[in-house]
Amino acid sequence: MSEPHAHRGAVALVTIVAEAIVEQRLVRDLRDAGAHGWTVTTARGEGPRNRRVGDLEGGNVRIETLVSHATADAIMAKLAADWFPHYAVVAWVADVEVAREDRYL
Amino acid sequence: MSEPHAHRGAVALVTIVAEAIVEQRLVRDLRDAGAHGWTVTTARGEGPRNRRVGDLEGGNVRIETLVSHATADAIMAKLAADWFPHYAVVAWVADVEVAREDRYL
Amino acid sequence: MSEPHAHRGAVALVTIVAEAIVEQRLVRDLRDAGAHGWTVTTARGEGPRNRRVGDLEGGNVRIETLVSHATADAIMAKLAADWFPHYAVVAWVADVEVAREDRYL
Amino acid sequence: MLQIAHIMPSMGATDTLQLAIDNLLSPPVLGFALGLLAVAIGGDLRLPDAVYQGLSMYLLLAIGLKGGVALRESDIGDLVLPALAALALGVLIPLAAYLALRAVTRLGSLDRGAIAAHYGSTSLVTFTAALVFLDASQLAVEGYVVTLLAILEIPGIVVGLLLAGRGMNRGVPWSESLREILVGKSVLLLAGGLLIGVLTGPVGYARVEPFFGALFVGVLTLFLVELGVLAGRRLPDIRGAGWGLPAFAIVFPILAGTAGVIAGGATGMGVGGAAVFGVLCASASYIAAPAAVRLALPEANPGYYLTTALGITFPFNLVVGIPLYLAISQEVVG
Amino acid sequence: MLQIAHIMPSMGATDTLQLAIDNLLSPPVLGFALGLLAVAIGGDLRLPDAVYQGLSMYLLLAIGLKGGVALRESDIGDLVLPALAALALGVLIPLAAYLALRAVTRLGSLDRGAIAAHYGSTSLVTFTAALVFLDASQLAVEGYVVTLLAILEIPGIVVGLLLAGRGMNRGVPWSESLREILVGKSVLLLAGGLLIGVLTGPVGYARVEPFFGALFVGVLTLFLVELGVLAGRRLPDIRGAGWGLPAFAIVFPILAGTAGVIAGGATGMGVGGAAVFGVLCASASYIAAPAAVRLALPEANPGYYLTTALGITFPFNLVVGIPLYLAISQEVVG
Amino acid sequence: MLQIAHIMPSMGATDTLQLAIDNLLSPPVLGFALGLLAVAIGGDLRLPDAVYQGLSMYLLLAIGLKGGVALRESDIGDLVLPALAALALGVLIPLAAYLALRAVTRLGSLDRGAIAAHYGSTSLVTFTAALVFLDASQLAVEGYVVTLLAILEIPGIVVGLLLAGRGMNRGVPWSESLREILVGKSVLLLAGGLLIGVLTGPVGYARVEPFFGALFVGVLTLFLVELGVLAGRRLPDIRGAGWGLPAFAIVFPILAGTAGVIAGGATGMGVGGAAVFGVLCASASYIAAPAAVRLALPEANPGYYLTTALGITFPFNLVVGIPLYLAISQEVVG
Ligand SMILES: Nc1ncnc2c1ncn2[C@@H]1O[C@H](COP(=O)(O)O)[C@@H](O)[C@H]1O
Ligand SMILES: Nc1ncnc2c1ncn2[C@@H]1O[C@H](COP(=O)(O)O)[C@@H](O)[C@H]1O
Ligand SMILES: Nc1ncnc2c1ncn2[C@@H]1O[C@H](COP(=O)(O)O)[C@@H](O)[C@H]1O
Ligand code: NA
Ligand code: NA
Ligand code: NA
Repeated sequence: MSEPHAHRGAVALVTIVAEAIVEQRLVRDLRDAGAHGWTVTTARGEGPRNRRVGDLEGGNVRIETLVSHATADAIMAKLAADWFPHYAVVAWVADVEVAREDRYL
Repeated sequence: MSEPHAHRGAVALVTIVAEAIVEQRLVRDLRDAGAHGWTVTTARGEGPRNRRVGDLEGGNVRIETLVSHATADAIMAKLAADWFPHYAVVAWVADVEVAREDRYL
Repeated sequence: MSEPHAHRGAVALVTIVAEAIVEQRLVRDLRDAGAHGWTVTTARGEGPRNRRVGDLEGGNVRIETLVSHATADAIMAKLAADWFPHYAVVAWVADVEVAREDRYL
Repeated sequence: MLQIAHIMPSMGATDTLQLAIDNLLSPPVLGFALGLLAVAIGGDLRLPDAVYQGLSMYLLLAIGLKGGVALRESDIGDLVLPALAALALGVLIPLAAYLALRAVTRLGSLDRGAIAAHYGSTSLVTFTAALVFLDASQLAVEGYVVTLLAILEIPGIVVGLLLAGRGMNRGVPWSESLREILVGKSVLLLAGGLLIGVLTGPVGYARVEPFFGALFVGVLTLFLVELGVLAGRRLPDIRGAGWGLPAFAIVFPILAGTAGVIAGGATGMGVGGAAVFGVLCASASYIAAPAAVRLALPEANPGYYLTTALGITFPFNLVVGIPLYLAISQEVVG
Repeated sequence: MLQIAHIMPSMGATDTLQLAIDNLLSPPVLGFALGLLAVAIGGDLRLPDAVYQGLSMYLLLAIGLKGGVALRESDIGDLVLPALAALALGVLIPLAAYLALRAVTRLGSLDRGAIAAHYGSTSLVTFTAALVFLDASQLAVEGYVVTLLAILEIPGIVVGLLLAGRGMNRGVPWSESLREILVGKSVLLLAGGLLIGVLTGPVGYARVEPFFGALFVGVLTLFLVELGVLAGRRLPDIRGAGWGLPAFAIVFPILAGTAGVIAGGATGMGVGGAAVFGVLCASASYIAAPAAVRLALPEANPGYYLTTALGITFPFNLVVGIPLYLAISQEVVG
Repeated sequence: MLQIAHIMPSMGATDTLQLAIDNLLSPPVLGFALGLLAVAIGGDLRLPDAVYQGLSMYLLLAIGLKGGVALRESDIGDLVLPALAALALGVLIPLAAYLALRAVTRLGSLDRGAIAAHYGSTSLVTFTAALVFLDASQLAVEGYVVTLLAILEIPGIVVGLLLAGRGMNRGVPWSESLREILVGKSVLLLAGGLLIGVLTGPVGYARVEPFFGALFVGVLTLFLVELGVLAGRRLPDIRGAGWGLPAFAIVFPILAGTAGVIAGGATGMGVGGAAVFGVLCASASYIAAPAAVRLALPEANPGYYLTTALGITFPFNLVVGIPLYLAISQEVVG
């Protein structure tokens, strides 16, 4: 996420899939990184690592947050530093258009 | 959503997150705006406003609909006019590629 | 999905919505096509066709998989060949940015 | 042990304080307290959403069934006057609430109407807690009280919405919102249960009693843990609201409850029935009403009506109100 | 009250009309009606999906357990002939359905085979409703009937898929679809329950009876509310289908049911058992079969097979069929 | 039938082998086997996630309630010594496990500490299965055993985390992880249930017993089907682990269980109570501990601790361990 982005909309949608047990912590980190809101859906899945205890803890959560690109970069950096090494976490960023962009910046 | 879009795919994915209680009405508006189909998942979340009664009504719904960009604009316009002022609603639009584009136009 | 894409990120997010009953088979096809992981959420919805037995079988599943664009094309081709003709399946592809792209290629 | 369970309370039946303590130590009330506690220490005891929905559907259908069977047993003649009284109070209570709120709060007519709709309607769980309480106290309750619950559920909401008047959401006519409530889960299950109960009668009911009857108090306990969590989350909002709203949320139920007890006695109900009638009038809806208000009055602030109805009035009635209305009933009616 | 519950029906036991009315007014059937009503007035009574799935798993395991215990008690010798009859009818009924459909409808072999698979298999809920009905009528039922249910569930589906013949989905061999059904929830829970019941016997069962036994009728009632909603949603599709399909959905079960009753009597079953055998033959599957057909015959139109099986035949059997097959059984066997 | 259910086992009560067979053929154990079987043949018997969560909340609250009522009945004086013994073993067992693992495996301190945390804590379901087993064998069990369960749940986890030492996740202090466990569902419901039980007593409990008491074994059976599936999925991981880990997962519980039985007897518990104490010590947690370890020691490999605790030790205790610890208790204590 470090390299600059050309011609992109002002708002980024960051989607994070992680084992359900860490939801509270993850949301805390999102707030700290500057997210003003998020949407959570429960999910399940498989991945190359498959080291989570999800089976016993209710699978995964899928968290979406609309944020500025700067915040998106901060979130991805935080994930890379503290989350990817330890937890079953997958994340991606997409450019989206929203109404009332200011709500998310 | 008013400004024109350059070089974009023919199909837009509109995602709407709203308090569950309004699902039926929202779907009705989507149909009226020209959507031929939609996918609903139950979700929960937090936002700056947090005025919904979701706690008691089963949280949020997350509605996705693949539509033409024209329909997407119509949907966002409808949301801006009738929904954003009153309800806990968040919406975004993304460009996506689909097979059988005609199904959604 | 056949025509070439200009300036796009290395990773594609393929989202498939299908009647829940075929989840196992669909996941098998994804794996065969080269996907290393996927995230599944349960969903419901309506579409122009509406021929599924979802009502009795637990509605739809919404499957997301981060893959290379080549794999995305393979998946969409497989869907077009074996799935669209018979089952209630809808799919779309979006360009996304991820950390650790290599995990998905 | 079971013997004791059925004798002891009846002994204390005259001693209302004893009953109040029994009530305080009953599993449902303690379950509610556990939910509050969990929120207080930052824990999470929420049921999965699907389970919560399923349990509330069970409670609505079960109470409807039980009521229907009882209704079939009871003489319709006895029901006429209480039913009329219920209708009258269904209109008067929200009116009174609306005016009272003007006196004690700075809220606009929109929010006052929204709150009035809640107090005009009733709370199923408070009602059932009262039945459990009276059951333990071995006081007879007229079979048709559930019918009164059904009668009281809707009119109060309508009046509240009308009072809120000009505040309506232009998008959708509020009659549409009303329709959505009338065909909503809570009304359908309660009315449907009543109908099924009337039609199947005691013979048919006996076959589902182990599920809809015997489990009821236990399920209610589990449900109240969840409500405790929801109520606990609402409490912080009270601070912002000043003293007027909390005061209203405690004083108004007492007045409405007393009115209900008197009306119950005046229309020929016994001590138990009049007390339950009082509970119906004192309780504030937090299922049907919030949904209706949210749909018809989106501009009204849930922070006000949910906090008062669920955060203050519900626990107050659960712990203090129910025994209080019985005590009043024993004075007035007994 | 309970006394009455157990005496009254037995009194009417000879009078089948009385039984039919009792059945019509039984909580499960009324629950189904409530679901239909809800759809009719545009309401929504669907259970959360997770709860629906959980309840159907409960019903399958519970009926399996009960059947297993009964099977253990019953003499295997008595089971042989009925079991063979079940196998035979499991092949003949779908064949007959396939041919009948050619006569009365314009459907292609693909859709005819799909429908045949449903009528060749059986409906767990119809079966259990019949048990509840006979239980109320105090008629003895052989312990091994659940075994017949298990035997009848699969062969009919296989025959139907074979009849649909060339229509197969090229992608996946239909044997694969069959495997998916055999290891699917419904077969595993029913067969697993049977096995557990046989192994644990009455002593072990007594400890889970309060859950798997006593609650059964109540849970079934809740489940039927949901099925009423699903059936109600299917009804509109009938119009399109012309008169042939609805006629088939009502006449064929009567014929298949009569065949079942006769076969039951001929193989030594009593009045009650033969009636249940008739119900098994008359009922159309809407859990195992739709799944199998959807997987193996995706080109077949669910609008046809679901509407007939769930929208018409299920309610018909629930209300008219069950008492009818008993009446026939009392004529033929009694 | 019910008579037999209550007499027969008591007859075999002295004959432990007979009891072991009864246990093997009890619905809960057979339900677990069904889950394993389903996985073996590639089927799927998983409950919907929401139902699974709801059932585990029910089990925790129910066992807490029952324990609280019993605790209220029992003399606190008798509890002191066993409670101290529980605390001591809560520290010693994980230490012993940690050292034993160094002897028989090549695992690093991180994974050894993680596994030790599981064996230091206890398994609610194993505990309840033991109660069901002893209940069938008509052996008295001290009312306060659930209190010992609560006491044993946490310390072992803490010791395990400390032993894992330097392996901590730098991101979050592990005290934070501990807090998250202490206010987590399992501790809150178990402790909350105990409190409610103590406060409401037998009178209040009698009113929720049909739900929290009578249904317990049945719900446990359903729950064990699910655990069978989860355990079955873990079994393949064993191969990779070499012989050391499986050996540990079977031998260690026997040693810890024996220690528990002796400690129970030494602190004045009866045959039944000492056996349950043994089960508590022998069982490995797979709800509280995995969550805590996952949060505090993300680098530890769940493939090790889940497979041993849930895949091997749990079924071993369920089938062999429980009767074994009773036999030992009859030797040592009786
Ligand atoms: N390529 C992928 N596409 C979509 N979701 C994935 C992918 N890989 C992993 N996931 C999700 O991330 C979770 C954790 O993955 P892992 O860390 O590999 O166990 C999985 O359970 C999936 O839900
Ligand atoms: N920035 C955001 N990103 C993603 N979802 C959001 C965001 N803000 C709000 N939401 C969702 O929209 C719902 C309503 O938000 P609000 O109207 O602020 O209460 C929340 O419950 C979230 O599910
Ligand atoms: N335009 C659309 N946008 C989003 N989801 C759709 C759309 N059309 C269909 N779907 C989803 O795909 C499923 C199958 O559609 P159909 O094959 O038309 O019945 C529906 O239940 C919806 O969940
Ligand atoms: Na009221
Ligand atoms: Na049949
Ligand atoms: Na232990």
